Formats: sequence, structure tokens, C-alpha cells
Amino acid sequence: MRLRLSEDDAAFREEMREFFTTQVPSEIRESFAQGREHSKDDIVAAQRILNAAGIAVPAWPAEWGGRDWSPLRRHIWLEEMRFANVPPPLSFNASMIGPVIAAFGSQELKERFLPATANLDIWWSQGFSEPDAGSDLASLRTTAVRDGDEYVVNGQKTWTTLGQHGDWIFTLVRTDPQAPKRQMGISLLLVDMTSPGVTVRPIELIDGSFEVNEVWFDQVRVPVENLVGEEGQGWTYAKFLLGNERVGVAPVASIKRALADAKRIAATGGPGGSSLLDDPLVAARIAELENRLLALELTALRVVANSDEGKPHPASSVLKLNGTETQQAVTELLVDLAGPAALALGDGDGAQGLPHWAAHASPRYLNMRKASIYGGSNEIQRTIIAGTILGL
Amino acid sequence: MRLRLSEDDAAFREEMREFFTTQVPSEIRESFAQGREHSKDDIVAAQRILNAAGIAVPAWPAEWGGRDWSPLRRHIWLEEMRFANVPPPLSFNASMIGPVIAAFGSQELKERFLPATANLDIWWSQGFSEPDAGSDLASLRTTAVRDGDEYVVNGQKTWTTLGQHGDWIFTLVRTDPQAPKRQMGISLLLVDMTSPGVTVRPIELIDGSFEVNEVWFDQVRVPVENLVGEEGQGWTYAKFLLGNERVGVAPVASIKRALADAKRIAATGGPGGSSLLDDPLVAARIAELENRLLALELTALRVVANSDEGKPHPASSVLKLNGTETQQAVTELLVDLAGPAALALGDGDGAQGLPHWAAHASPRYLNMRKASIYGGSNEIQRTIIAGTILGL
Amino acid sequence: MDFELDSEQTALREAVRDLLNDAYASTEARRAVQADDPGFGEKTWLQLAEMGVLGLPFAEDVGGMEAGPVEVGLVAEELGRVIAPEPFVEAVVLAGGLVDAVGTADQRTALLGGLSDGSTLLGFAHTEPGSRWSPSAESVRAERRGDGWALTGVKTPVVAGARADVLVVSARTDAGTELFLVTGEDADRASFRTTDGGRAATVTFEGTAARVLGEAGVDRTDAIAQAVARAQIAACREAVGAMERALWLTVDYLKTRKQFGVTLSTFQALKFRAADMYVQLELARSTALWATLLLDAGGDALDAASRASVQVAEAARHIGQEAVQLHGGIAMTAEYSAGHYLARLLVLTHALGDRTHHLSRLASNLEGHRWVDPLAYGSATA
Amino acid sequence: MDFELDSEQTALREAVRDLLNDAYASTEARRAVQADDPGFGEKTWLQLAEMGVLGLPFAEDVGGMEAGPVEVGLVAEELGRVIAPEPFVEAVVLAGGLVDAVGTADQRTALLGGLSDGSTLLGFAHTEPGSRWSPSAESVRAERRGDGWALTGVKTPVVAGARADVLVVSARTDAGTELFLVTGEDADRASFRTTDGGRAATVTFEGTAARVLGEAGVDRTDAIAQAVARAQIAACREAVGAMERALWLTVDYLKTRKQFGVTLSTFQALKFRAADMYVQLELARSTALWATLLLDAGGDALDAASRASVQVAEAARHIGQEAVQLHGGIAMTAEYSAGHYLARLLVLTHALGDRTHHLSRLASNLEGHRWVDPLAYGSATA
Repeated sequence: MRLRLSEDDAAFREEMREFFTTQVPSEIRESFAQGREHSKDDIVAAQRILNAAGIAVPAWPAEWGGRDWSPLRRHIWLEEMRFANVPPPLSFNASMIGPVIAAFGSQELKERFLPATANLDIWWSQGFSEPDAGSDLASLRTTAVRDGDEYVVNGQKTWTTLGQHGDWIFTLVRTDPQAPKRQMGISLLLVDMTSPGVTVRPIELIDGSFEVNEVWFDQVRVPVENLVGEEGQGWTYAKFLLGNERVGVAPVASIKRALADAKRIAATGGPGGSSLLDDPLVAARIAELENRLLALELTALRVVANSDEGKPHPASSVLKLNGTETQQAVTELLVDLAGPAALALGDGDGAQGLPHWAAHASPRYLNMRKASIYGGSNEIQRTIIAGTILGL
Repeated sequence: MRLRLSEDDAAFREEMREFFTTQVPSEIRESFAQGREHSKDDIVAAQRILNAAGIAVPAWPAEWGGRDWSPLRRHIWLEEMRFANVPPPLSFNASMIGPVIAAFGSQELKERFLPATANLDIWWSQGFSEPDAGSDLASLRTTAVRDGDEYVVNGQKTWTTLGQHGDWIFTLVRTDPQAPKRQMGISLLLVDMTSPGVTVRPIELIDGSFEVNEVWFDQVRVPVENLVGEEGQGWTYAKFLLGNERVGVAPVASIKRALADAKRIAATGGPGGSSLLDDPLVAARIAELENRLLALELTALRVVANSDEGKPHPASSVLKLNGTETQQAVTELLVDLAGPAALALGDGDGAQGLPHWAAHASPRYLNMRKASIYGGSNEIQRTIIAGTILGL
Repeated sequence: MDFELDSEQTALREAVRDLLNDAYASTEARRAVQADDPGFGEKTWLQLAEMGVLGLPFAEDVGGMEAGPVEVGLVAEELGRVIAPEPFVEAVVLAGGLVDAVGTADQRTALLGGLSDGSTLLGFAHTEPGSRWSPSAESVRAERRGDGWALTGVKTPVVAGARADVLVVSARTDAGTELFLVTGEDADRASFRTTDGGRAATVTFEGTAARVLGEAGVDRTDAIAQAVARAQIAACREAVGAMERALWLTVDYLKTRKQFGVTLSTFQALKFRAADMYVQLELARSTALWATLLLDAGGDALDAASRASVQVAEAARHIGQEAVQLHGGIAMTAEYSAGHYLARLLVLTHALGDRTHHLSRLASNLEGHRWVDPLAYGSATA
Repeated sequence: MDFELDSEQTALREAVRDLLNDAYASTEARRAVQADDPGFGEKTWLQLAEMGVLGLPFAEDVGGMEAGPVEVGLVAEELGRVIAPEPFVEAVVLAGGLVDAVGTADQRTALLGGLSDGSTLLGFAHTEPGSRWSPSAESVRAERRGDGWALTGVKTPVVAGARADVLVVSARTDAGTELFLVTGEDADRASFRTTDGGRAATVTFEGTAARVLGEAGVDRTDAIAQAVARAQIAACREAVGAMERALWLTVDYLKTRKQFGVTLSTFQALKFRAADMYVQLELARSTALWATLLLDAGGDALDAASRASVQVAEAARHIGQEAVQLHGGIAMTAEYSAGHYLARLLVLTHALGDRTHHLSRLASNLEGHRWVDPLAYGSATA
């Protein structure tokens, strides 16, 4: 047992820190540090810088740009990136469809898509959830009917995050409605979003933002060569796609920075610039959150340190569950620190006189309620923990 | 809408307060105020004083000693009693078997048992739960087989509170094992605990106390006239018995006194007699508890004020659930106020140098974990709220 | 002790409920109203005026209905139920309440009459940048100018501030904190959207002409604290209405939404969580109702407001968050109502003091009483 | 960074586990041991001594094993697993640790040798009536008497104080708080049962003869704080062992216990609560493990102890209470083990500072760091 990083890992951490803080333009990082979301352009620019340096898709197979790093190094890489306010590689590309194509796609698909995916020349969207299938993915209804060398796709997807920017969408479709089990008969198709019949409608969220979309497929014709792997194996690929990452499940560095910001803000955020930390209830709450976050980070480190490659680690559910709760708790703290300014929904228009952080406290709080719903709700995570770990 | 009590009710409150604080010997009340449990003798003495004054069993039918009070008055009566540290009438007598005999028993049973029950000449015990049937009462296995003019009872009961003092026990038994539904075929029998074949074994609890008992029936012969009501209707009577009280579900006055004691203790309980209330975290915690208790008391008042006689009020479950949680939270507070003295399990032997309250903090805390388990666990209460009130 | 409405009160509740159900029959209807300035329904506002709701707490001789906290509270609860965006609490209870408490006879007649009939919207410009629910003004100052006064400084957020015809403004003077009247259009007002879809304004005074409210030279800190407390209690009732609806919305969703081939209501963990929401709702309701009745009985408004706020704020966060979580993704969308309940509850429990603020107030006054007796007349504590 | 035990450490863990599993194979066995004084197993204590466990942290030349916090921690975790009543943390880590840190060479040889071979039980008499985990002595005073010292005052509770052969006693002198050695039988000791079934004593000194530990005239407040922090971290590991076992006990019960015709494990709400227990356990385990490793790396013991304690105390209350609740009535009985886990966890999280105590310490030092970096070497904060 040993606490400190090995010399090599410590050097790796320094190298990453150096890279992210010097090679990624400060405009990109500053904007996020100020509390704005990363723009599409920022995300693309950052990913291309990383890709040029060969560190955009380290988890991929080496021949397609992967680095064969240990889980600990991938953790360090990601956490340093988040800590430096660098937008991480688009997860739909780097963590989702890339690894699936690399693992299950034909050589032709790999050559066609992987380099462009790593470089974010293609912005991928995810077409999994449907209006009547939230956590219950296997009940999806979008169909793809084979017609000569094409599939004809009909149906509706929803919760397609950043789909408004999407060039292509990887989509779960039902190719065999007669399959004996619902999970069978599902296939994974790659669809060009400029195809006739594809419609994207951004959905306004409760904080006024537009992050997710509905996507309709109306007689969309997709060449059969855009099928990933085998027909009917889509469920297997989807599980691989959703379950193969245990690194970065909880955005510890992002939460840490947000909490440090909150503390800094609190130190002068009282009336007349006084310190809210002088209020013992506020101080205790921040101390509590720092400690929760420490526990979370340590648990994430234990998971990556003891990682058994290839197998989804059930503790990922602990990280997802507690990570989202901690993240949400920090947004709640900021709402309370904002005081009456929490009434503002951002600092547009007449709210410009309010401190930026205070005016954004409520919309962030509202927005972050999604964290415990998206990507496997916390109820799903509890089910996994009870089932996989506790055997209940 | 009006907050204050009507003049009549206010006068009633005064009358009760006067009675309890002057007519019940102060030794009985002081002992409890000091944190000791009421002894059997105290309970008997107090109930007889109340009975002599005609206020031991106000909820019973008038002809058997009842008072036809409104639910609000019964609430006031009970709360003033608790507030004065007077042991309330034994619930097994006053709230359980008495009302059942009055409602369903033959005239002969009534005459034989009700006066003695009201006066606590008979100490009743409850024989409902069984080792393999906790919350699932209907799965009970104790049998009563008719043999001439007697039933022969065999089986085991458990969690029989204060059964070590019991003279008689009212017992749910299975008289018809062939009944199509489990709830049918159950009968309610009154059993003299001095009968041959009855064995009582007190169970030590985790705080070292002896409150509950196991009771065995081995070929116990019970005259058929000790059957309450009709054979096979025991389940109905049991539901009546468990569900007919909405007054006093949450022991608000007891919690209030305990919390006031905690606050008084905290005010001088710090090192060198300093006030722990100067610690803002302690003060906030007490303020929070006072407020929770206020909300609980008001909810109890709403339930009794809007009470629809005869029908079990589903809000009773709210009171039970929140009442036990609040009660337990006060015991937790005391443990934390006690500091290192929370290591003591009472103030016997060498712990006599510790403050009485501090030495009793931990055993009370441990003991009070029962509150959310006994008498319909909080899981059962949630089920009732979800089902009966929310229709889920 | 009596928790029932009388027949007049019941009739008022039904009338308000019908009006609001018509106005906000759907989430879409509410969004449409909030899409444009002033962020609430001018027509609905006038209908409320016609019904007498905007003059509820004022004397008849100034155009009011001479009703009490019970009526005010039930209206607030109805507004909360459909999360109606009309600024009843801010304009009537708070700004109107201050005019009523402090204003001269002429001011009361002029302003409360206009408020009651819907022709004059009042706003209360009190919060300053960085201030945290203090009852006094700090950075906005008033100076005598000729016969009148001139105000300098910034107030924000001022709910419905850009729409208000007359602003009641707190400002520092030699006497402490005094209250002033400013014609809305005389002030520099920059409007912005609030978390709940409404509007607030940053109001900047640069030597802006003002009249003093009531007699000059009297510190109004206590009057402000009292009016805020009364408004806070009404806001608690509004929150109770919103929480009740958020709970039942969730329950209905659990009963109808299918996942894994069954309705969500078959999942015990979700049922239990709905049960916990109900418990929180009832505890909050009891406390908010009690605070209303305590006002009615002339009790300590500040203590009652803090007690109600602590309980309601806890319940509001719990119920608002759980309503969203139990719904899942759909509640994150602006097209569905659950998220709007969360947002509105946030505003209702932050505008006039958050939970920590009120809890600290209670915690600093622990030694003034042995215990809390809700039936004590006048004071809640013994 | 490495969270794995090496082979020697693994062997130690297995050996301790086997020994303790034999000694405390059943709840009945543990109750029988605790029924009589001294409330722990003398035989088990000697077996631990033979295994070298009682000398783990001490130098070889005083009879120890020269092992570090990792070994101490894993032994504590094993003790916690079966909630063994042996006072390893109090006698070895705390009292022994103080002798090791402060004692003269002769004192170290004599006392730590005897402690390690099981012949001398040490106790730490520090807590005074009403004191709340202060590292200094207040009411117990030491005065010079001839060549030695005389102590006056009361210490309570002193864990295993009536059984201890030698007491390490803190007392006020002109230098501040110094440490003294008192032969157990020289003091007036009144033993009582503790919440977890063990024994503590009220120890009264009335001019009792004492020797100073280490050099005289040196304030030992820091040394006490350091030793308590190290003991607290070991106690956290003990609590982690206990929580782990309490969780699995509960899981096994849910899997086997039937109600309403099915096993409890079919009830989703109960499953989810077991999942939440697991989350708390793992978070607490991570923090306690980290604190151990930080000690090993020479980091700030006080900060590490408070961070571990805050997390462990929260988890301990949650897991202990839920273990009892999910079991139901049976867990209230002394014949079943779940309630004993709750009781033991209470003691482990109160003896050396409760959650509020440690949280307040962290809260008062927020401004010393921007964030907590667990991998920082030496200090946890940057």
C-alpha cells in the first residue's frame, strides 16, 4: 500500500498538466472557468489539438490512436483536463461509437469512420432513448426494414444530447420485430443526419438551455454497409458502449473546481464584501462537501487502481450515484450562497449588474438535476449495486 | 379557521393539567422525569387514580367508563398526561383489548373483563407477532384446536411487550388451517397466563433492558367462552384493534419534554459548565428539531380536529412515521451532547459520577430504535400512505 | 381550534381556483403568458381585481375587502397550485401591505384603491446587490431635495419591477431606513427573466425624485420586517399549493407511465419516495397554516414566518427535486410542468429568506423559551 | 499509488482473522466473554500478543514488530469485523503510542515490552467529566511530592481502566499538560459497562503516586493530539470492518428472511437501502484507508483523522441504524448481532471525537487550502 503516485505516474501527471495549460488556448479554458458551457467550436478546437498530440482517444486500440495507458493514467489524463477547464473529447465520439466501431466494425467501417471520429471531423450523436423508453431501453420501437441494399428507418428518438450539432447519429433500431426476446432483434445503425427524412428538434430545458433534441426518422434510407457488426447484435454493442468505461464516471475535478470557486466566492460574497464563511453553518456545509468529494475522489482512485481491464466495474455505479449527488449538492450550495440573486435566470439583459456566478446559480442548479437522470438514472445505479454487488 | 382552543376546550385543558399535576403522586412523575422508565407499580397506581376519577378509558363506550370526548379532547387528555410525566393507561388494556371486547365481546365477557381491564386489575399482554411473522401478521402459526368446551392452544408468540407482568394475554390463533385465505381462520382468544403450558421468557434487548418476551403455548387449554366474538373473525378484530386510534399516535408531549430537557442540559453541558448552545451547529440542530416537532404537533392537531369518527385516519401513518423519526432524532442529539460520556450504558456501578442524562443517552438511543420497527414498521407506514392516501 | 374554511372562504377559494384553472389550464398556456413582458397575465390580474382579490387585506374605505390572513393565505395557495405567475404576494401583501401599514391616509386611498382595482401595480424595491434579506436599506440613500426627496443607488432584484406603476423603495436617511414612493417610469429599470419564468428588474436611481411614504423621519426597519414576514407566510402557502400539485402530478405519472412493461407505480422504492413526499407536504402544510392562523390571532409574525419557512423550504427542495427525479427526463423539459414547479419553489423559498437564514434566526433565539407551544395565544413560545 | 496489501500484510490479516473468527464465532461467544470482567478475552489478548499484534507499531528493541500504520489498520479492521472487544486501539495505539512517543528509553523498554507480550495492559486516563475531546487536561492536577508526583482529580470514562496494569494519565502542571504513569492498583477505580458491552472505569486520584512519562516540564498537548489522531484513524478502520460485516449480515438476512410469502430481498425499497449502505461503506472505507496511508507517508495526522472521522461517523450512523431497521425486531435483541454492531459503531465514533467535533475542526480551517488533494505528499491540502 502506498499513497503517492509512482515516479512515472507523477511525471505523467506533470506532463498532462503542462500540456493542457499551455497547449490549449486560454480563451477556450477561461470561458468555461467563467461558468459558460463549452461552445461547439471550443469542443472541436480542443479535441483537434489533443488528437494532433495523440491524446484524444487513449482508450482506443493503439492502431487507431489509442495509448494503452493504465486506467490510472486515463484517470489522470481526464482529471487534469477537467481541472484545466479543457473540454474533454466529445464522449459520443471518443467513449461511445469509436470504441464500438473499433471492437465490432468491419475494417471498412473502421477506416471510414475512426480517424474522422477521433479528430471530431464527424460530430456524432446518440440515438438510443425513445419517448416511451426511458430507462427501459430494450422497449425501443424505431424500426429498420431491409429493402435491397438499404434499411428504411422509421421512428423517433429523444434526449439526443447536442444533437443539434450532429453530423451523424448512431442509432439503435429494431430489425426483427419477431425476435423471441425484446433485447434480440435490435441492431446498431450509423445514419447520416443530412439524409432526407431526418428531422432534429431541440427541446428547451427548464433552465432555458437547449441541450437535448428529438430526432425523427421518416422513411430514412440507410445503406446496409452502415450497419455496425451483425444484425440483431445491437443490444450487445449498446451494453458494451454504455458499460465499458470506469474512468471518469464521476467528474471529480470539475466538482472540485466548482466547490473551490464556491468557497472563494463565499469568502467575499456577504453583504458589503464580508465573508459568508464566518457563518458556521455555511462553513460546515462547505467542509462537509469538501470531505464528501475527497471520499468520492478516493473511491474513484481505488476503482482505477484496482481495475480489472475489460470488465465493467460495478463500483462505477457507486461513482455515478454519489458523483451526481455531490455535483448537485454543490449547485445547491451556490444557489444558497447567491441569496436573493438566485432569482435571476442567467445574467442576460437587466441582470448584468448581478455577479456572474450568482446569476447563473439557479439555472445551473436546475440544469444539473439531469445528472441523476441521464446516463442511467440513480435508480438504475441502485439496482445495479443491489444486484451485481450485493446479490440482491 | 381559528388557532386558539375554544373556551370549553381551554378549560378542559386546564382541568386536565390540574388533575395530573396534583392528583398523581409526584414520586411517580418525578421518577419518570429523571429519565427512568415507569415501573409496573407506578403504572398500576396511576391508572387506578385515573380510573377512580373516571378518566382512564375515555374512548370506551360510556357504559363501560367512556367519556364521549371529541378526538381533540382525547388528544389534550393524553398530551397533558404525558407532559405531566404521568404514565398513560396501559395501552394493551385501554387502547387494545378493552375496545375490542366492548365492541365485539358477549355481554358476559364485557362484564367479566371490562371493569378489571379499566382498573388494571388485569394486566393484559398482546400475543400477536410470531417468530416467523413480523410485519406479516397473517402468516401466524399458533393453533387452537377445539376439544369439547375448550381450545387446545399450541405455538409461540414473540415481541410481547411487558409480558413478564402479564396476567392475561389476548392472542391471535389459527382455528381453521383450511381457510381459503390466510386472513380467514384466525380467531382472538383470551388466555389466562397462569394456565398450565404457558411459558414466558423475557428477551434481553441491546440496551440491556427487558421489555419484550417470548411466550410459548404448549397444550394450553382455554375455555371456549374466552373466545372474543366469532370464530374466524380474529383478523377483523385485530385490524380494528390496531387501527382504531388516531389520537396519541405520535407522543408529541413526551418528545417535547425530552427536547426541552436536552436544551436545558446543553445550556450548561459544555466543559466547565459552559453552554453547548454557543456552538452554532448544536443550536441549529436543536432549532431544527423544535421546528420539526412543531410541525408534527400541528399535524396531529389537524388530524384530531378534522377527525371523522370511527374511520381509521390514514394520516395516522404520517404521525407514526414522522413521530418515531423525530423521537429517534432527539435521542441522537442527546448521545452527541453527552460527548465521551455516551460510552456509558446507564449510571450503575462506577458510572455514578457521570451526569444521569449523559449516562442514559446511549441506552435510550439504542432502545428507541424500536420505535420505527414496533407497532407497524415505518416501511408498513409508507406502504399505507402510498396505498391508502396516494392510491399507489 | 378549527382548521376548516367557512362558507365565504370556501366560495372565495372556488372562485379563485376556477379563474386560475381557466387561465393556466396547460403548461403551454402558462409558458405563453410568461413569454412576453411583463411575465404574467394582465388579463388574469384584472380578473383577480374584479374578484376583489387584489384588495383582500385592505380596509373597505380604500377599496379593499377587509379580509384577513386566512383569505390571503388561501388565495396564495391557489396561485401556487397552478404556479400562476401573477405577483400577488409581492404587489398586494408586501408592497401593498407596507403602504397600508405606513402610508398616510391620502397615500393609502390613492395607492391601495388603484392596487385593488388593478389600475396601479405596486412593486417593492428593497433588495440591494449582495444583501441577504436584511430589513434595512444600506447602499440606496435618500436626500431631501426641495419639498421632496432624491434617491441614489441600485435595487435588484425587484420582482415585476419594470412593470410596476409605483415603486415602494427603501432607502437610508438620517432616521435609519425610510420608505419612499417612486413613479415607475421615473426610475431606470432593466428587466430580466427570473428562474421561474417571471420578470424582475435592476432598478437604478440617480437622483430620482421620490415622495416619502407616511410621515418623514421615522425608521421603518421594523415595518419592513413585519411586512416581509407576512409576505413570507403567504409565500409559504403558495409553496404548499405548488408542492401539493407537484406531488399529485408525480403520483399520476407513476400510475400511468410504463417502463419494463409495468407502470412505475409497481416499483416499491418509488412508491415509498412518493410517501415521503406526502409526509413532507403535510408537515409543511401544517406549519404554514399555523403561521397564517397565528397572524390572524395577532401573534409574532417574525417567529411564525421563520418557523414556516424552515419547514416549507425543506419540503420544497425535497418535493421539487423528487418530483423531477421520479418523472425522469421529461421533467427536465420546459414543455412539461414538473420542472417549473421545482423552479417556482426555488423562487418562493429564496426571495424572502432561504432556509439557512430562517434557521439561523431560530437558532439564535433558543434560550427565549422552554418549548414551542403552537396553541399559545399571541406568542408561540413559552 | 497502490491499495493492495503485500504478501506479509495479507498473511498477517489472515492470521488475525482466523484467530478472531475462532474466538468470536457466534454472538453468544462474544456475549459470554463480555459477561465477565474485564469485558474482553484475556486468552484472545494473549494470543494476539503471541502473534506479535500487541507490539506491531513498536521498535524491535522494545519487543515490537516495527510495523507501520498499514498493519495497525488492517488489524483494527479485522477486530471491527467481528466487533471483538479487545482494547487494541486504546491500549496499543493510544496508550502504547504515547509511551512510545514520549517515554524515556527505560520506560519504553519496560512498558512496551510488557504491552507487546501481553503481560502489561496499558490504559489512557485522559477524559474528564464534562470534557469534550480536548487534548489537554483541565481538572486533574499533578504536584511534585518528593522525588515523584501526586495526582488529584477524576478521569472518566477510561476504557478498560479497571483492568489496566499501568495507566497513562494526563494532568495539569505548571508546564501545561504532562503525562504520568500510575500503577493501576494505586488508583481508585470504579468499573462500569459501556454501550458496546465492554468496560470503562471512573478513576479517582487522591494524591495518588505517579511517575512522569518522559522528561518532566514539557507540555504534551501536541503529543496527546497526535496519538489520539492516530488512534482515531485506527478506530475508523475498526468501524469500517464493523460496517462491512453489518452490511453483509443485513444482505444475508434480506436474502433468507421471508415475509408475506417471499424473501425480503424482493422488496425494491429494501434493496435500494442496502445499495445506499454500500455506497456509504465504500466512501468511508476509501477515506479511512487514505488516512492510514497518509500517516504512513508522514502526513498531517490531525487533518486526516478529522476527515476520516467525519465520513466514517456519517456512514456508521447510517449503516448501523439501517442494519437494525432492515432486520426489524430481531436486531433489537441482545441475542442477535446486528444491534451490537450499532452499539459498537456508536462507541467507535464517539470515544475519540464525534462527527460534529471533527466537522467543526475542518470548518474552522477552510481558508487554509483551495481544495483537498488526496495525492499531495505530506499534506492533504493545497
